Amino acid sequence: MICVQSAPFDLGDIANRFAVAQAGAGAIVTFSGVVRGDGGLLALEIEHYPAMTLPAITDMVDGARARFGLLDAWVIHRYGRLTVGEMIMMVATSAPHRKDAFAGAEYLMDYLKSRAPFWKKEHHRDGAAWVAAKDSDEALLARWG
Amino acid sequence: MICVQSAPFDLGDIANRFAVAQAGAGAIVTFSGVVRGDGGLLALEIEHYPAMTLPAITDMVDGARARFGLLDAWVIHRYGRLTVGEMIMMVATSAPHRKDAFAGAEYLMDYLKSRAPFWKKEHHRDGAAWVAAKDSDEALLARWG
Amino acid sequence: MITVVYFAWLRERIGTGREEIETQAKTVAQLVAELSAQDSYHAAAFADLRAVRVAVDQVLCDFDTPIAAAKEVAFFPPMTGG
Amino acid sequence: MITVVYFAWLRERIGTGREEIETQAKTVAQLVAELSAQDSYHAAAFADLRAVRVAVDQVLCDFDTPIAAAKEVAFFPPMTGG
Repeated sequence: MICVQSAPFDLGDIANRFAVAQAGAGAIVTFSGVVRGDGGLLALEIEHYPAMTLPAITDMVDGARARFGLLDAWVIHRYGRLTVGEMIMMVATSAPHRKDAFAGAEYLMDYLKSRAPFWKKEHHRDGAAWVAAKDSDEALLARWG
Repeated sequence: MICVQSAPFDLGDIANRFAVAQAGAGAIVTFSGVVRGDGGLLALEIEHYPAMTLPAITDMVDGARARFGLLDAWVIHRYGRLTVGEMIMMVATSAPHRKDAFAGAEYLMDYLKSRAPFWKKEHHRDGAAWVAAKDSDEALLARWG
Repeated sequence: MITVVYFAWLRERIGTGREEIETQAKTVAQLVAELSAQDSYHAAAFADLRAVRVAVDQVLCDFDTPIAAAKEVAFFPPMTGG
Repeated sequence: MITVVYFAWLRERIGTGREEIETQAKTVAQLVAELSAQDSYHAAAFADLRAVRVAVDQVLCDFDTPIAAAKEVAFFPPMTGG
């Protein structure tokens, strides 16, 4: 399941739905990203490229499944205006063993962060600014070769 | 929160309760371990050392929090008889950034697997046998130095 | 006719998220040169190409990529998802 | 008096999960030697010490650890949690 949506999602509900669908999995990992209120952030605005988003994420999920032998992987990513404390996105992965489930989730996160067509704009009391990509995120991506 | 219990737990419920408690976290990771039905397994029996279990896990959680700057970490581990498809245990970690939340969860899993006083016995149609510790699990633990 | 789309600060700087243009450009780089010559908004958006990423027909690529058969070229800053 | 506890196959092989014993042993290794001399069940359980782990008062340690002040010594196979 891949969902690109403006609506909120329920981590617990998705985690449980994912878990029951994973016959044969010994290991289930979830990651969720939350809007942090650092530096007086009021809200985050997420723009995306609708025609490209789903195909790009599908490629990442296919890549993660093949590379780590994942049994399944789900991705939910929101766009639009999000306030502090809201969940931005989540991934869930399953594999026979924990090492692959963890690696698959980290791989997906690194690709989503730097290669999925999303852009974040931070709104503060005194204005708004686009978030710059971080070198540290490119470094994390580079570890997958 | 650290729970050592025979009763089942609800991944989604715990994940949501963990998430709402994490003000300031940008990243939340959960891991859940599920009984796999490999090789005709009927049930898993988990024994533990009650006087040592909670102190040992508390040390691991304190170690993970200090080492990775986790905001919080929860561990739930079951004992007793579990059937195929049941969840054995879960961990949840939170941190400002994803790298630490992932590393904290992996660290806890590696320690729980090889240093928390739990022992698994596999019940098959034709008998039962204690699960042997794996060299691969010691290797995973060794990466934390 | 080719559709050119812009996202994030490129969209804001150029003042539109989408335009249809007639072009003889054979590569992304030639298209960028053509657009930059058009007005100061495009020129400003493309001033530092190290800060610009491109997708041709929704696939990430580089500035040497041919666009003869392309329907849509997208320009945007490095992604910040997740 | 010291309490000795056993888990998993050590418990099964020895036939009990807990015993209270009087001992002059100063270290875990000396305690193991005393117990092994007691009967064939203990001897079998401690036949290969590479397969045995020990905790003194609920803290993992090695066979050289002193037990003079200890209340509880636990023997068990390598853990298989998670």
